[in-house]
Amino acid sequence: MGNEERQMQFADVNDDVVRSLTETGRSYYIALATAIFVMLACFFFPWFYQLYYGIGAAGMNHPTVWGTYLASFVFWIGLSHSGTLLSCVLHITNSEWRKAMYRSAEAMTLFSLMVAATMVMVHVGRPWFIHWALPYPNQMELWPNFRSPLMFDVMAITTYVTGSLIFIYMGSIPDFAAVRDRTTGWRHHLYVLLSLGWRGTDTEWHRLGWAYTFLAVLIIPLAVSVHSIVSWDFAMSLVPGLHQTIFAPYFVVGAIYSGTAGIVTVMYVLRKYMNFEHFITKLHFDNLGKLLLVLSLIWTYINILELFTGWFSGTSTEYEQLKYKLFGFYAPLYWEMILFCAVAPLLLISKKFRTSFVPMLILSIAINIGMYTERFLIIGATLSRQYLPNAWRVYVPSLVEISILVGSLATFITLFLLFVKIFPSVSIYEVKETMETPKSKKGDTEWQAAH
Amino acid sequence: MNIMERFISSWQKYRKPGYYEDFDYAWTMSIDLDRCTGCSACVTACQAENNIPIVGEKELAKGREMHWIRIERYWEGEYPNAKLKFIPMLCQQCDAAPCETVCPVSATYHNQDGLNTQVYNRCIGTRSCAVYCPYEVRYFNYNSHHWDSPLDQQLNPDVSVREKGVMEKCTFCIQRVRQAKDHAKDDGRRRVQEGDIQPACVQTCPSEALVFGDRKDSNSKVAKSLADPRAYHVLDELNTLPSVVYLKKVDSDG
Amino acid sequence: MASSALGLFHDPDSALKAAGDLMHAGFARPELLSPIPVHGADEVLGPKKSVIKRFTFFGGIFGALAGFSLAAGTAVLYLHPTGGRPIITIPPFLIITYEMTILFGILATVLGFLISARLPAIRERLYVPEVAVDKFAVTVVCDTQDNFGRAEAILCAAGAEEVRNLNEDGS
Amino acid sequence: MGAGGGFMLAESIKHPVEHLIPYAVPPEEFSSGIATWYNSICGMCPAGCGISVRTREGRAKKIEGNPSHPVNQGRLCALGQAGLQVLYNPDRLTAPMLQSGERGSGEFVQTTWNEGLSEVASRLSASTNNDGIYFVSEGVRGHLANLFELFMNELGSANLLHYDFAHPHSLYAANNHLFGERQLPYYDIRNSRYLLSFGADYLNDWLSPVHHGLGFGHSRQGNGDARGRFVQIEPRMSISGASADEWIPATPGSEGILALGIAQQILAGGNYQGTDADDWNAALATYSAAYVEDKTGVPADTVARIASEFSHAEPGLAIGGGAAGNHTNGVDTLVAVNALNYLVGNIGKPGGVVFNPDPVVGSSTAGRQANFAAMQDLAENARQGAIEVLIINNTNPLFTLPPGAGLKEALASIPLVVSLSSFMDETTAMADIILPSHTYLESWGDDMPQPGVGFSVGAVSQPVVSPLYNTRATGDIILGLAGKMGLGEAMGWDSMEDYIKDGWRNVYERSSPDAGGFDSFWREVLTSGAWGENTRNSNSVVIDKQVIDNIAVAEAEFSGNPDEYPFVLHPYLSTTLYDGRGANLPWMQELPDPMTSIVYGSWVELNPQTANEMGIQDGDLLRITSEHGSIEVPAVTFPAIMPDVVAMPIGQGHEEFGRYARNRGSNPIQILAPNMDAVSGSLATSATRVSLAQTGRRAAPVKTGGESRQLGRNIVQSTGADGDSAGHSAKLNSIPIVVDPA
Repeated sequence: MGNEERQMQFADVNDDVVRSLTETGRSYYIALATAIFVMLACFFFPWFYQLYYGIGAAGMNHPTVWGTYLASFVFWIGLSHSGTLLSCVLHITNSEWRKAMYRSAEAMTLFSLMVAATMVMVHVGRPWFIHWALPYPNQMELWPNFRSPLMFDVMAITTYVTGSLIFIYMGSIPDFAAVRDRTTGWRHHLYVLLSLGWRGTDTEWHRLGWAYTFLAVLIIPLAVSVHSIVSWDFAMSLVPGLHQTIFAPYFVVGAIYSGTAGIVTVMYVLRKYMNFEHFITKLHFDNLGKLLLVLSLIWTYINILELFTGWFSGTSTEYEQLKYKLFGFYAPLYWEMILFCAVAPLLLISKKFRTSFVPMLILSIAINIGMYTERFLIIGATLSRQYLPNAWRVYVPSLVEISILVGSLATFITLFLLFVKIFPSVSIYEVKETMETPKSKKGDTEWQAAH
Repeated sequence: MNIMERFISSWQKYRKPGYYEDFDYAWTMSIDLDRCTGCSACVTACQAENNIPIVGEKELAKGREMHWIRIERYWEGEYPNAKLKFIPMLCQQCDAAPCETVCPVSATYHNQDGLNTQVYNRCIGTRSCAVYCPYEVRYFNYNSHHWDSPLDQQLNPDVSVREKGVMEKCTFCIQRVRQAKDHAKDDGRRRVQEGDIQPACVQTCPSEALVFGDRKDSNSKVAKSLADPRAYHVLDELNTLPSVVYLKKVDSDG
Repeated sequence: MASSALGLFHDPDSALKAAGDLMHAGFARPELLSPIPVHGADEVLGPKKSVIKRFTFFGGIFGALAGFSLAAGTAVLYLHPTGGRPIITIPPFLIITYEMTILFGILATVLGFLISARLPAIRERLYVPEVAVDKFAVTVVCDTQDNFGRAEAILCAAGAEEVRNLNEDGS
Repeated sequence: MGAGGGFMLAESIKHPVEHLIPYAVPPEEFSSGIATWYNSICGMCPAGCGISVRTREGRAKKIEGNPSHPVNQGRLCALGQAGLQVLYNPDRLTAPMLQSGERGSGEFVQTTWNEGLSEVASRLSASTNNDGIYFVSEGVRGHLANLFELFMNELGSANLLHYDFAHPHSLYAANNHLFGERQLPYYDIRNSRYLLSFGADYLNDWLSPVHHGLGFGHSRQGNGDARGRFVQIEPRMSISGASADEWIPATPGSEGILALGIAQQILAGGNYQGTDADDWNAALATYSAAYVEDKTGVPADTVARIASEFSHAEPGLAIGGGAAGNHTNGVDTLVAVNALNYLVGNIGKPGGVVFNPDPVVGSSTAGRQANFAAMQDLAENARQGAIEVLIINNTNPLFTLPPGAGLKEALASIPLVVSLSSFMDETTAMADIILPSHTYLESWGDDMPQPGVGFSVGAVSQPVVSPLYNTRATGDIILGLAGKMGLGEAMGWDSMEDYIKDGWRNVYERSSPDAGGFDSFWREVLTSGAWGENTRNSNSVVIDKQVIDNIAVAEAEFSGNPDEYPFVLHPYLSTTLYDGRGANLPWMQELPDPMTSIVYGSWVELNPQTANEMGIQDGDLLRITSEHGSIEVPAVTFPAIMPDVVAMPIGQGHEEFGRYARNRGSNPIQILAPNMDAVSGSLATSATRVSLAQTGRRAAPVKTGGESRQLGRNIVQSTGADGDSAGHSAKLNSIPIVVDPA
């Protein structure tokens, strides 16, 4: 075995992964520097200005008091799904093709959650008091209001971040051990700590297997609950167009949809720039493509449902909402969303499309643009058409908001760039599992007959 | 008293919905749309009493209005039969207030007078309450406002000036309610009586369209107007149980 | 002096065979070190029972109780009536409970894993870097020299590429 | 004690710990943290409402109506509330100033009161002919008016003018003509059951809006089942029109004809049994329903219906003013309107027209009221160099007079212009010497509300805070001048306070002196803020024949021919800024106009149909051109305005007047033709035709309101007069269904 040219050996996996960690080209540093610069210039600088001036720096008004910040929050939370969630599902259904990609997918979850958290900070009027939303003992006779959907958010997201972090870490302990032996200097010390002295004994493997599966089982309902709760931030209000029972599934599907698209994007980038061609193959794109297709259909269905309820309700409030969405001020955005998220994905029917990388990349990006638009419309378009016509007012994002949106993307990229240099971004041992295990030279196992 | 007693007593008091019926007072405002002339005196009165900032043209152009009570106008019909109807819109002090439940930090909650209070110091500015309020009467401080000196000498010392990032709204002039209750205590009276309290808008209303009082006091004006066949709540279908009752406009021509 | 014999194998099957033979020969339970989970280890080395599921279960239970009492208890103690809702409002508090259940479930699982897998390792243990790459190792404790001899023989017989005599300190 | 005590002892809503005390108590005695209320008089408009000012630690915090004042009975309008921002306005003049550069250059140097007064005094004494001394004041009443009279007499000049843009000259003239009354009667809206208003925006700016508001509310819902009905006749719906039950657009200038048409119907219907019925019939013969319909555009049957409703109402009341009175036939119109009152016999009756007694305090200023003609003469004399000194007190003719009057140019030929204003308004900017006066909240004064409420009312205004700046009360400035000029023996009071006190001794005598003596009486007056005799007279009148015979309404004349200038310009007093004096108050600038919800800036209203035909969108910047100039204003479509009328609020378009007012919006007065009412000589503000042109630019005015239709959401609910619910029901959980989404 292993005499053909392109048959991978176990050792090659270690080599590739370690190389991806240690060998760093100039292009990487350029990319990192750019990302950090954009992050500072487009995210932190405008944010500090906003802290000084007040939320007025954004374009929000009365009664459209929510804007792109919250849209971004929902978007990033959404993107975080189907990193860990998908990984978990595929783990317990133990599908082979997951194993090469799940690590970076989970990383995506983690980082988009972090960015989402910062979006909350940007969103609130007095971020310096944000800790009041946490149940910590205090002398003020004050305490968070656990009836509030926003508190559900706080709890859910805290849990979700913890869960994802633990999940991704647990999965990488053996890999830390593997790279521990191959690295020197600060990296070595870091990995010694992270690998907890992992040796790969049969007991350790056994326990890890159990624990990992339990975590997967716990995290699936968690992930679903997280985005349902995010949807309740809106659905529990009385606002026509938000006050809808469909919202929880709507958001969850949307989240997994944009998350999967996000994974496609990341896969492409990893494959191209980290030379993981052997691990991330047409197969992955094909499967992700099928998944995307299904999700897009469900998403479209729910959108049609929403329009139907709006029309069928017959109440002025819902009806105006519907009219506004389709033909009002924000209509171009709406149709753009439909094009990107409902029409374009139909291309995925063709296998040729699914297995060609660049088109998949373009589509995945388009889908996420569309999904951001969706979140923006859910907030902007709905809040500007509420119960009292006298208080109707259009909302247009300000420069600060747009800049912060771009900056948040840069923040995400920065975190990811740092990740790929510290975490083994492909799971060494699980890739090995997918490979053919070495056979005995004698090829006989008569010892079993011995007893 | 020890923590357990506290626990039990407050649980017994608040375990059932509708506990607010047992509060000492139930402040209510009735607005007679047949009397209202849209003269807007109430708006300015409120602005003077409650230190409502001067927002400025630029901010107003962005749609950042700041009037705790506003006159909404609705046209009906076309020339020559066009009609214009006014309705003063202010915080309805709902008993089942959607804005209260959503606040993660309890910055807005129901106090013992059945008033929907807004604790400025506690507010972290999520603005969710403004979204949840179907009457759109919650106003957000998008930035810190300032008064050209010496205009600031007019500021009412009984009302705090709000900083940026804080939500604010009509309080039924809670400072006047407090004062009236204090005076009632001073006089050895047990309850505040009809006429002791008039919020700024009610006090100034030239056509006496606005009436304020305690609906628990059965012979108060508001209790009577609640019984009036013309009485109705705006957006009644949302079942927010407002404490502001409107009396229908009499439209003799249908 | 407690020393161990460690045999490096090229493939899991031979390694398992060696481990089985060692147990037959009356050695203490050998350890199998591998770069990937080896299937069938249980049949050879005897089934393993894991306590993790208990950790997860009781962690979840605790989380549920903690979650509900956090929401309900504090709601009554810090009295902020909102929206005319009862002070203990079941549906929203169930959501808090749900999240806390999962949170504590996860944390307990991790705890269970660390304890049952005896991680993190405080002192040095037998280890050879090759097992992180592509070798499968079988280690067995052998107190005397001739024991080591027997172990070595068995290992070689099973097809070990190399047998080392290691002390607990790894030398 | 006598009727004098009537209001002074009126119960007050203020709580004991909030002292209601006169300013006699020195401020040191105030305990901090406890509010102190002073009763005084509102100086924001000529209505003369009583106010209670809440002060804390010597600062004025809030103005509320004075509950014991018969005019506003504790209520107050928005403008009155904003009086605080006059007091604390950042743009107030803080000290006497001398013009240092060119006149109008706005360059001033501060000076002392002593110098300022001496300068003016010397120039006054130096004047060669006494009639060369002109004194133009805002409309003042009470002792301040007396003081002016006295002062001008001493100077030997007859040229004392009270100039207010909104002063209803035509209404005075009409009453004088028909009833022989030199002052306005009291229109008892409160007790009327049917108010027929010809263009009078009585809830907004006409005479005494707050008092009318009280009356309106009571008439609507205060009488149990009997609900007063309100009909408004005007080309553009005003606030009062919006509150009315029926709004009837009538061709501008034809309101009088309509009134006579109604009168004719009343007679024809045999609803008038006066001895002089025949005279009336003869006089009104021409005003047949058909004729009226042709002239006014109001359907004949509507005229008939209103006539019968009005004559059968118990009692009905007709009022006229505003635009209706501001045409070239204004007096005719108002005479016609008053005739209606006469014909339904409500003169001197409750719910009708009640004649006011002569003022108790101060003399009537009716003769001194400067109409447009008088101001034109002033300008003319100035051009001929007949004016040596012009003293202007707190009025702003350069803003409120159309350029046609030529006052601005004329000022150039006046050697000395002195302004006593508190603000740098357009007129003050042209002054050589500025002697800034206190605001009304810092000065002593007294007032007889005009028109009263049917009986004698006197009110005293007292300082509620100590002066903020180095300014002086107008009265004290005059006394100061008198002192400098050695008019001591005639005007020997050392302060306005003394003068007023002196004057009020007569009132004290009149109100059957009681044991306390004058001082206690004075204290009581100061405490309650108002004094009055609540006895209404019920005199009726007999109108002599030839007045009846000559009753007729001439055709209104307009400047500009209809082909070139197709629209009639309908300027109206802004709800928030009155005649422009509110423009420097941020509260007023931010108060949305109730009809359009526009804040900051001005706009022109036109009928949606017209806009459609001309392809005009909301917010398009239009050029409005009349024969006398043109201005650029954003368009606002307004559903309730006649298609050939465009309306524009007065008040914006200041060039001076502080940071809040300057260079904001535009001033319709600038393009008004100098037309006058033939009889009263007052400016016919509604007698200008204009043309509209697109500028191609957009300048959407800032609005606080969004969609202005209910879309079947059932927010403002209404019910039929009989009480049964009209339209949607308001049952719980009844979700309003879209009737017609379009």
